Amino acid sequence: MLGEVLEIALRSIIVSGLAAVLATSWGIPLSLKLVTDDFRGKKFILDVFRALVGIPTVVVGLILYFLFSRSGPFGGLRLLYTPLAIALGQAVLITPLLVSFAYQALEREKGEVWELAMSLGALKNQASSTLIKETIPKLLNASLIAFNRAIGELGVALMLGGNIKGFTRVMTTAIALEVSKGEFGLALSLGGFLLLITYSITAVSRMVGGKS
Amino acid sequence: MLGEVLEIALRSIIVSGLAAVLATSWGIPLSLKLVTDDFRGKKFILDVFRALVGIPTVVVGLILYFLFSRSGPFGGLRLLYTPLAIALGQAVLITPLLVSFAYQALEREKGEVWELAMSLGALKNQASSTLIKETIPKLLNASLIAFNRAIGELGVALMLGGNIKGFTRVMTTAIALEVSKGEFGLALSLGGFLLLITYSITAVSRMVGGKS
Amino acid sequence: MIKLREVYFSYNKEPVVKGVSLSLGNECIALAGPNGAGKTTILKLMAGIYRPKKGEVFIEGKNIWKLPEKEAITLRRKVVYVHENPIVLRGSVLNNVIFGLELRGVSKEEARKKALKLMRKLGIDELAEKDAKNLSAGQAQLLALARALIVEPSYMLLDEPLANLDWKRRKSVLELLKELRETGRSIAIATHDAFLVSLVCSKAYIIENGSVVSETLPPAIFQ
Amino acid sequence: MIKLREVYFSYNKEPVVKGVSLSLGNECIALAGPNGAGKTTILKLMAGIYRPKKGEVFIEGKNIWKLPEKEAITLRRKVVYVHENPIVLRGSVLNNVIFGLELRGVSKEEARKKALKLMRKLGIDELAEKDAKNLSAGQAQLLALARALIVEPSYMLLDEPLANLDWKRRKSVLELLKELRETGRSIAIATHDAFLVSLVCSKAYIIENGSVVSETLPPAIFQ
Amino acid sequence: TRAPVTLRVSTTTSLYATDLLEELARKFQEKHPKVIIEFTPVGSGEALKKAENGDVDMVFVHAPNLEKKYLEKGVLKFGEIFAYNTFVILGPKDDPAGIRDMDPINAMIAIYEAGEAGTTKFVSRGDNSGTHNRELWLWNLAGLDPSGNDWYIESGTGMAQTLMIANEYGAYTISDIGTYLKLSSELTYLTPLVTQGSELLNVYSVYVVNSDVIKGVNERLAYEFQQFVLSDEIQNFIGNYGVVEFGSSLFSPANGDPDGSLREAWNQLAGG
Ligand SMILES: Nc1ncnc2c1ncn2[C@@H]1O[C@H](COP(=O)(O)OP(=O)(O)OP(=O)(O)O)[C@@H](O)[C@H]1O
Ligand SMILES: Nc1ncnc2c1ncn2[C@@H]1O[C@H](COP(=O)(O)OP(=O)(O)OP(=O)(O)O)[C@@H](O)[C@H]1O
Ligand SMILES: [Mg+2]
Ligand SMILES: [Mg+2]
Repeated sequence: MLGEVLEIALRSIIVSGLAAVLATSWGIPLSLKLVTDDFRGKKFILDVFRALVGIPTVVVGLILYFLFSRSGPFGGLRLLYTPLAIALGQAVLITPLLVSFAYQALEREKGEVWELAMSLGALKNQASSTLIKETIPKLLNASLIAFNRAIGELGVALMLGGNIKGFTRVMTTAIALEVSKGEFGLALSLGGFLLLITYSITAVSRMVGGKS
Repeated sequence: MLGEVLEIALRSIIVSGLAAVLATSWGIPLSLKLVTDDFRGKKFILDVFRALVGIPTVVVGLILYFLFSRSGPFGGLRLLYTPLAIALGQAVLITPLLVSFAYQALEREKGEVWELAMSLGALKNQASSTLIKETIPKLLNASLIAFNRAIGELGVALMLGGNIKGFTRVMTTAIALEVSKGEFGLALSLGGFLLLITYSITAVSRMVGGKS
Repeated sequence: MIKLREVYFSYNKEPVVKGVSLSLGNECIALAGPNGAGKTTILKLMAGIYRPKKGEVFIEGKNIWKLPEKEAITLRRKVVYVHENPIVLRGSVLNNVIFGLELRGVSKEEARKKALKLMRKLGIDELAEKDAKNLSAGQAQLLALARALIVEPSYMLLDEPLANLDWKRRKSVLELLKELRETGRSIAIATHDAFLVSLVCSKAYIIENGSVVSETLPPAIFQ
Repeated sequence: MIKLREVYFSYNKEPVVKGVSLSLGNECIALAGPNGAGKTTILKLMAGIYRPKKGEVFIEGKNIWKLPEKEAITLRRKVVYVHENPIVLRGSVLNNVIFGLELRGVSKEEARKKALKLMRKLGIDELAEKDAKNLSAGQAQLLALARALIVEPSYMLLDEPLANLDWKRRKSVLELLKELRETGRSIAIATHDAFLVSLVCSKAYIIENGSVVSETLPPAIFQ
Repeated sequence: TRAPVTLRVSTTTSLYATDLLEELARKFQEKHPKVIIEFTPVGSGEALKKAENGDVDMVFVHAPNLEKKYLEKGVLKFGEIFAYNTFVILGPKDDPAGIRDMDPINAMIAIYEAGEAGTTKFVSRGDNSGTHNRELWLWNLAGLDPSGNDWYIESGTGMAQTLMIANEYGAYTISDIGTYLKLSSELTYLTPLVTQGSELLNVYSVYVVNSDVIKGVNERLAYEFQQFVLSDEIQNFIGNYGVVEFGSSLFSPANGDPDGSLREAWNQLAGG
C-alpha cells in the first residue's frame, strides 16, 4: 500500500513536472511576445487566456480525448491512456494560468528594462532575454504555481490517463477513486500527502530560485 | 432545454461571483498583511498558499463536506447541498490563487508607495489603502482570474452542491454529468458556452476596471 | 525641533548611519557630503520613515518610536520628506498633489482649490489633469514639491530639491523656500548644490561615511 | 553624425516633438530649455529608442528606421543614451556595468577587467559587488555613466549626467567628458547646468515646447 | 399551506444518467406538489457513505455486497428491488478470445486464457462499484484471479470512462446495458458479445435510511417515495422506459419479484 502510494506520488511529480516544463517552454515566450509586441488583438488574446484559466479540466480532457482517441486525428500516435497524454493535457490546461502570471510580471518590468537594453545597443532578442533575466524569480514562481495547479487537477488525468493502476494513476485520480468508493478518510489522507509534496517542492524551489 | 442551460449558467455566475467576492474580501486584506508586515513564518505562509493553489478540488470539497454534513460540526446550519455551500467551498478553493496573484502585485509596488505615504504623514492603514488603490487594476485582475477558476472547477460543486437539478446544478457539474452519460458533444457545447461566459465577464470587467 | 541622538541605522548588516546626532530647529540646515555618505538615510530617519536600530529620534521633544501610532501621527504630520527621485501615484497630477490633504481628511473641493493655487505658483497648473506617470523629470520633481508644500508642514526635509528643474523654476522654488523660512518653517536640505544652500541655509552638516564630520557655515563647504 | 530631420513624436495624441531638425557631429552640443520642453524625448529619438511618428533619424547617413535590424544594430551600437533617472538591473553593480559589453559578446573576464578600471576612475570600484538595487542616488548615476562609457560609444547622449553627483565626482566626470571630446567622440547633453555645458560644449540648442527655438553658444543660454 | 419538504436521495451515476429517476420524481411531484426531490448522483460507495453521514434520506444502488454491509450497520432499511437489467460482456469485434454467445463463466475463462496467451486485454472498473463487484464475482465463480496480470487493466474510473478505455485498447470489459447503449455510438471498436445468463442479472434496489440510527433523516417521506416507485403504475412506466430512444427498454420492472429469483440473485451477490 505505502509502496503503491509512493509510486503514484512519484508519477504525479514526473507527469506534472513535465507538464510544467512544457507549459513554461511555450508559455514564457508567448507572454514575452504579448508584452513586447504591439499588435491588434493583443488585448483579446490576453483576455482569452484569462478566461481560459477557468476552463473546466474535463473540457480540456474531452477535447484532447477526441484528438488522441483511435478514431481521432492523432490516434495513430497511441497517446491516449499514457502518462505522456496526461502531461500534454495538463500542459495545455496550465498554460493560461502561467501566461497570466508571467504576463503580469513581465509587463511590470518591461518599460524600463527594454529602454535600458535599447539604449545600450541590444538586439530585440537580447532585450527580450534581458527582460526574462530581470524577471526570473517571478517567472519561476509562475511555473511553480502552474505546476501546483497541474498536480492538483483531476479532469485531464482522468480523461486522458484513465486512472489505470500501475500505469497512469496519479494522486488526484487515486483520491477521486477513493471518494467514489466512499473511502473518505483514505481520500483525505492522500490529499494531505499530496499537499505535503507540493509544499515541499514549492519551498525547495523557492529557496533555490531566490525571492520574488 | 435552452431555458435550463441559461438557468444553470446564471446560477454558475452567481455562485462563483459570490465565491470571488468572499475570497476577495478576505484574500486581499490577507495579501496586504503578508506584504506590509514582517513577521516570522511569513515565507512559510506564502509557500503554503502557493502550494494550496494545487489542492485538488475534491479535497476541498471533502473537507467542507465533513464540516457541513449533518453529522459534522456545522451540520445544524443545513448548508450541504445548497448553492451557498458551493460558493463557500469555491471561495476557500480560490483563495490561494487570489493571494498568490495579489501578493505579487502588491509586493512589487509596496516599497515606493509605502514610503511616499509615510513621508506625507499617513497612518498605517492609510498607507495600506493607498497601496491598494495603486494596485487596483492588478487586484481586480486577481479577483477576476480567481472567479474564472471558481466557475470552472468541478470537485467542490459536486461534493458540496450534489449536482441537484434545478437547485445546485452548475455548468461544470452539468458538463460532468453529460460526460458520464457519454453525451460528449453536448458536454463540449456546454464547455464552449461556459468559456463564452467567462470570456465576456473578463472582457467587460477589464474594460470597466481599466488596464493592468 | 527634530533631533537625532546617537542614531545608528543599517539596511542590511553594515551600518550606514553611525551614531549621528543633529538637530533641526527654527532654521535651515544643509546636509552635504560625498555620494553614499548617508544624507538621504538621515533625512528619512528624521522624517520617521526609517526606524533607527539604535539611538532616538525626537520630534518636538517626543521620541516618536515610543509613542502609540495615534499620538505619533500628529507629530509626524508636521514633518514632510521629499524624495530625490519623485514617487508618483496613479492618477492625475492634481490627484497626486492633494494626496497629503486627503490623508488629513481635507475635503476634496478645498484640497483642489489649494492645489491649483500652489501649482500655479510652481508653474505646473497646466499639468493638473495630466496622467502623473507621464511627466518629464523636472515636472515630476515639481509635483513632488507641490505635494509636500500643500500640507504646510512645520518641517520640510528636501532631498536634492532643485535637481532637474529649469532655471526659472529653480528661482521660484528658491523664493518659496525663503518665504517659508520667513514664516518660521524649519527646512533641511540634502544637496550638492552650493548655490542653493548658501541662499537659504544658515548651517551645514558635513556627512561622510555615515557620520557627521563637521558643522560649518554653508558657503564654506564647497571650497 | 546623428541627424534628425523634421522629426515629430507624440506619446499619446498631442505631439511633444514638433518638426525638430538638428545634428550632432564631431562636437559637443547641449540641449537646454524649460521642464517638459522635450529634451529627453529628443535624445531618445537620436538614440533610436523612440521611433519618430514623422520625419527621419540618420545615424552616419543611414535612416535607421529603414534598415533591417542586423544592419541597424552596428550603427545603433555606436550610440549610447544615459537616462536622467538611472535604470538598474538585478545583480551586482559590476554586472550592471558590463551589461553593454555582454550585449556585444565580449568575454566575461575581459569585461570585468575593463569595468573595474573604469569604476576606479569614477570612484565606485568599492561598490563592485554591491547589490545594484541598493545604491544611493549618486552612486546609481555613476553606475549608469560607467555602463555607458564602457562600450566606448562614438556618440554619447547624456541626460542630466551630473545630477546627484558630489563635487569631487562631478569634476572627474567633467574631465572624462573632456578627454572623450579630445579623442573625437560626439556628445550631446540635456541639462539645466550652465557650468557643465560651458566647460565642454561648443553649441547649444534651446528647446521650447517641442521645437528648437534657437541655436547659440552655450554660455549665452543661461543669461 | 405547508412549506415544501425536501427528499434527499443519493444514487449511482449510471442509474441517474438514464434520466429515469428525474422522470419518477416528476411523476411523484404531480401527486405531491409540496415535495422537492434532490438527487445527488455519485459512485455506489459514496452514495451509501452519504446515507451513513445523514446527508440523504434515501438511496438507489446496485451493489448488493456493499448494500449488505450498510444493512448490517443498521444504516439502511426496507430494502426493495425495484428494477433489473443485465450486465453485458463487451469486446473487440474480431473477438480474439472467441467468447461470442458463450455463457458468462466460460466467457471469463476464455478471456483469461486469451489474456495469458497475450492476445487480448481486459479492462476492469477497479473502483469497488456495483459493476466492479459483479466482475470480481464472475472471476470468482470461474475460479480465476486475474489481478496483477499485465493484460488485466484496472481503470479506477466510472463506467463511461472504462468503456472508452476498453474501446481504445480493443479490450474486453463488463458494463451495465444502460451505459453501453447510451455510449454505443462512440464505441466503434466494441460490441456486446455475452448478454445472456443469470450471472449477469443487474438488480437495482431502493433503500430508506433508518431514522433510528441516523438522526434527522426524513424516513416517512423516503418510504412514501419508495412505495411510489414500487407501485404498479410506476413499475409499468419503468418497463417502457427508453423504448423510444433505444428500441428496447433500459430496465425491467421487478413487479414485486413474484418468483423470488431477483432476491435470490441479490443474496448470492451479497454473500459472494
Ligand atoms: N535600500 C538600500 N539597501 C542597502 N543599502 C543601501 C540602500 N539605500 C542606500 N544604501 C547604502 O547606504 C549608504 C548611504 O546611502 P544614502 O542614500 O543615504 O546616501 P546619500 O548620502 O544620500 O548619497 P547620494 O548623495 O548619492 O544621494 C550608501 O552606501 C548606499 O549604498
Ligand atoms: N511617457 C510619457 N507619456 C506621455 N507624455 C510624456 C511621457 N513622457 C514625457 N511626456 C511629456 O512630453 C513632454 C516632453 O517631455 P520630456 O521628458 O522630453 O521633457 P524634458 O525637456 O526632458 O523635461 P525635463 O527638463 O523636465 O526633463 C512633457 O510635456 C511631458 O509631460
Ligand atoms: Mg541621497
Ligand atoms: Mg528630461
